[in-house]
Amino acid sequence: MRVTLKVLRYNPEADRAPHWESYQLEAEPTDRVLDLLHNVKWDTDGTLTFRRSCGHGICGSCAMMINGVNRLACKTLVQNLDTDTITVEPIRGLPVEKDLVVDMAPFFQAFKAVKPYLINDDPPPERERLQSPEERAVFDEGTKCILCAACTTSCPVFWVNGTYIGPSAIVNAHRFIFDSRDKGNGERFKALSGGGGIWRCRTAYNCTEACPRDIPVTELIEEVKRAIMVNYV
Amino acid sequence: MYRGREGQWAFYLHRITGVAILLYLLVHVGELTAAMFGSKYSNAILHFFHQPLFQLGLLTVIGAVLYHALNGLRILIMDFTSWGTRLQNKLWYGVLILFALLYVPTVIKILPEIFGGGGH
Amino acid sequence: MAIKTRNFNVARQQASTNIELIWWVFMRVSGVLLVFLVLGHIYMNNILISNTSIDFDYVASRFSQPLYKVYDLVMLVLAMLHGTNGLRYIIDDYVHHDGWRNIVKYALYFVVAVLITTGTMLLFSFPFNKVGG
Amino acid sequence: MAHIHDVLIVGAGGAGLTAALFAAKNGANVGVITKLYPTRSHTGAAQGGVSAALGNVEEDRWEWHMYDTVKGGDYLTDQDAAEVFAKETIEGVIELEHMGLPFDRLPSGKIAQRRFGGHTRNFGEAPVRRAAYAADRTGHVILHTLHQQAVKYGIAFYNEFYVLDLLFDDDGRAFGVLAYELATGEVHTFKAGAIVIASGGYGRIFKTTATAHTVTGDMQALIYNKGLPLEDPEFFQFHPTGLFPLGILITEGARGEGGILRNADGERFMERYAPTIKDLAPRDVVARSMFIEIMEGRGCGPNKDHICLDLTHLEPDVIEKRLPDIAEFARTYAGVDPVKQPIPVLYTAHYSMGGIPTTLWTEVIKDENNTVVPGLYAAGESACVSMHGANRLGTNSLAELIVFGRRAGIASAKFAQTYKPHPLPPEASDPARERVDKILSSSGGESVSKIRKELQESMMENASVYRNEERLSKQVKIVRELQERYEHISIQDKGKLFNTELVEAFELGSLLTVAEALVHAALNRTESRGAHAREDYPERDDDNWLKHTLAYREAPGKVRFAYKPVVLGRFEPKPRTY
Ligand SMILES: Cc1cc2nc3c(=O)[nH]c(=O)nc-3n(C[C@H](O)[C@H](O)[C@H](O)COP(=O)(O)OP(=O)(O)OC[C@H]3O[C@@H](n4cnc5c(N)ncnc54)[C@H](O)[C@@H]3O)c2cc1C
Ligand code: HEM
Ligand code: SF4
Ligand code: F3S
Ligand code: FES
Repeated sequence: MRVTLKVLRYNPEADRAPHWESYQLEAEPTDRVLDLLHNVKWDTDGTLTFRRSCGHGICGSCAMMINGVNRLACKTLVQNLDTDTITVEPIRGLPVEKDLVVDMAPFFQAFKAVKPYLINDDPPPERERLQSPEERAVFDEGTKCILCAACTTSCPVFWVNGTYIGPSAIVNAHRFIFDSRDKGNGERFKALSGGGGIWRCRTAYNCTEACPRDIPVTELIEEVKRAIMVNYV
Repeated sequence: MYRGREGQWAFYLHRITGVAILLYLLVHVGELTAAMFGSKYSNAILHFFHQPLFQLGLLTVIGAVLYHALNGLRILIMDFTSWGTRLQNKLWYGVLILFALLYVPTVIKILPEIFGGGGH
Repeated sequence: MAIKTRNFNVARQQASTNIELIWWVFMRVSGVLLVFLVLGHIYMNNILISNTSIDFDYVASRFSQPLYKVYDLVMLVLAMLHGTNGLRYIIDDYVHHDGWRNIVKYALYFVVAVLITTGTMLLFSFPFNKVGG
Repeated sequence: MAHIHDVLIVGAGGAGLTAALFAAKNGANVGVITKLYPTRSHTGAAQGGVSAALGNVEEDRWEWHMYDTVKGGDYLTDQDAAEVFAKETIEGVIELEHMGLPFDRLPSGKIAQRRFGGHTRNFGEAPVRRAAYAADRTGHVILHTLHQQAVKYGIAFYNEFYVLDLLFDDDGRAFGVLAYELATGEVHTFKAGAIVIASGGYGRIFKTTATAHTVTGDMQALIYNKGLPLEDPEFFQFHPTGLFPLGILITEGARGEGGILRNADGERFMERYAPTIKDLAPRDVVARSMFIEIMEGRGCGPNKDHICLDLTHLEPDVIEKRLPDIAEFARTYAGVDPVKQPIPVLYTAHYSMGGIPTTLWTEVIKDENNTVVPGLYAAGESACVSMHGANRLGTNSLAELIVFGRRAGIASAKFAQTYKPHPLPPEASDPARERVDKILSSSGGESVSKIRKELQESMMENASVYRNEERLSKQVKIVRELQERYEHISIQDKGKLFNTELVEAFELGSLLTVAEALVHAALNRTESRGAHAREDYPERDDDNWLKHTLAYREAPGKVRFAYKPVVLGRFEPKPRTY
């Protein structure tokens, strides 16, 4: 089938402002949007710039706004879009560096702020720490996160307020808060509860809709809110 | 415009209605405070706001309160139950239906009064 | 949309207490109460009677009853605080310039403080027959 | 710009991050250079599990694991490496758990383990449960757990920096790295007491591959271009079950959980090829069996061009809970629901057994006498210790990352203590700048993507699962021609900021270089062993070929070979049947 690929392009070395560029392509319904971007880059316009690596939704490189919704370009097939006009824009709320590439530094800064690592200073046992399958299941969802930023950059609060820590960081905090082996909740709650923290979430659910790993992001956020609340009252 | 779904629109509406109600409230309190200066001033101001245009505005604010209140309850369910987040879009449709059920009769009651000339 | 990225660390420096949690809980508690108070208020003043029939005498008779005094006072304070905090969130979101944000916020707090004060005075200075009219 | 660290690590996959952590724990000031953000590294795509004889489900011993590794590698495995590996991976996996890795659990609370190809109990008797796992995202959780630890230890990262050159002093000691920063287009100079290469494999030389677009063997190419050898580059593993036709991996864990390979007649054909362990035979065996089935006209589908992986007899719950991601891949990319229909699969380029030769302590060596290149270390898929021999067993790679990544961290930190900063002349970064400028200013008209496509297609045709002299000789010529054309590439993006077209051009250079080593070595090795299967030499030839290849680049297109004896020991080479 014939498709029109419209890309919001911006090259700080040449352009004053972002502008749309259209490409006509021949595509299979089963082609990924990433394939289309590659086709343009490899056959027509080598300057088209985007991030990608794994090509099958596991490395988290290729989050972009496709037909108005955040998705992974490598996990979105042409046939999923039900239209032959495909628009691609960079994810929102982070500074655009070039075309579809944004500066991820603020995103990872928020991630680091929640102390996203196991905190447990007890000397570890000789063998593994024990954990029942039930205890393991409680925090399973958060372990799927690939740090693609699709959620955070779909959040209407984050778009307008860069101080909001964002859903991704909260998901990664959840992963440890609910891990039976972890003892760092005091520190994490402090990071989450301050200004720009979790209380900025207005339950808009864009994050949940956007997550390519089908993590119930808002549900996890709400669980963390309740955990913090219960902890302090 | 980001093509968000129910949750996004519920949020935007909640935010807009919240601001609208607050702005109204500020005016409303001011309007009543005039009573402190006696019936003359008070009645003048109250009657000023009885003009159809303001009454239509009031009707809209009532709608805003209704939506904000019902959706506020939806938010509470999501915040304090384990199942609320999973049903959030259904809950929102519930909010809209309840809103319609309550607001339509309200409009039917009030709209004629605005133009039919009520007490004055 | 032009977006100026501020970052999370900036925000953390601005507040590191649990005040945000407290406000969050307050929004919910006040919300539940306001459902009854505000919807009840609307029912009484807009449905049972016509709003256009409200005049000084109606207001005066209402405010002279102690029960309404309490009802209206609670509603006034809760709605003001709830609404103000809500608007604070919104100002934080949309007003990015540090200086302006504070100016707007404090202007809001000032207006609200004045209105809560005058509103309270209004409720407790009844009957106002003394003040002319 | 110049940066100084005690230990500098190239690559932030499982091997690089482990090395970084252990170097830091051993007191070194560590810097990590990576062309991707760490969590984008290819380790995150690994699915099925990480091997360790924990014995959590049933009895298991490191000796059995060592035996399987040696036999799986068709006896080309160095047995001292296999021993170190089988012992230390137990500790390594426990350590990962202590770092917080979310393994799946047994009801007892211990780490759960599953079956995997080639892993057996009591020296080949029957499959054993040895692969520790987290559903089918084991690599993902390993990568993320290590990344989390790196955040905790505050390790310095240079993300999206592409390494262009290594610097050696007059004594041949490695002491610096030149890297191109994508965001700015600047060349940075790094000085270090020790350098660890952990840059992953080069699956992208083939058309159908389970590996990421960025898996391009850059550092292997760099080393080889510097006149240092690559070990055993002819051994490249094809994984039997890539989702057809894309090549996305369907983990062997699917068969570990009970999945069955069937041909067009619905026959479980692996019973014929490996009567004892059937579908759980090592990958080289399964891939070749599939190839034969298809050649003999028993392939599935209208074109009889693939095989079916049948999971439909498994409990839907097993599929959804233990193999959720591959179920999703099948649904998303092939439109097949594995609960109800078999998954179409075909072999897919997966893993390079060969690489930069090292000692047991990951020191890079430059000849058959194990002469060490001071200051230079390598670990992970880019290295060759050689513990995988001629064919790697599933789950042994993730385990290798933690065992040898850790050794690299410890050894490099220790070595770096002897380091005195070299004064670096400003022109030190010239070679890298020249590489950048050459491509930016060239107007030769050859296209990077066309050359890459031709390389990948021809490698697939001539140097993949089955090889013979005719096709390999042809491929030697093709690679040489493509290399010549590569000299005349030009690119459209001449900018400095985020020039990904330029990076793709560098990467193509790497692919062409490693492909050269691979095809020459494959042509040279006149036997069949492990993943290297020659139609014209179908037998293993221990008399002449029980030795490692060291391939040196004399000049473009001209390769010299030296040989290194295989370290034997506990297990005598025997015919390999399953
Ligand atoms: C789909 C798939 C599934 C797999 N499943 C399993 C499994 O279940 N069990 C198992 O044991 N093994 C598995 N493997 C194999 C295993 O995942 C890999 O061999 C292993 O992850 C390689 O790790 P690494 O650290 O060596 O390299 P990688 O994880 O590939 O990391 C390479 C790093 O080097 C950096 N780099 C590369 N070149 C440059 C350069 N020029 N400049 C700067 N930085 C550079 C990259 O940015 C990256 O950070 C699988 C492999 C694939 C492809
Ligand atoms: C009638 C009952 C009411 C209920 C149940 C209610 C409930 C809520 C809740 C739960 C929130 C928090 C939203 C969130 O955190 O996502 C909220 C926000 C808000 N409310 Fe109310 N509220 C009510 C009445 C009012 C009134 C009377 C006003 C105005 C004076 C008001 C103004 C606001 C504002 C401005 C916000 C902020 C919205 C935002 O940040 O997006 N609300 N309300
Ligand atoms: S929660 Fe989902 S959308 Fe957000 S970063 Fe993680 S994987 Fe991406
Ligand atoms: S979209 Fe944003 S507001 Fe909350 S539910 Fe998700 S973080
Ligand atoms: S390329 Fe890895 S997630 Fe899309």
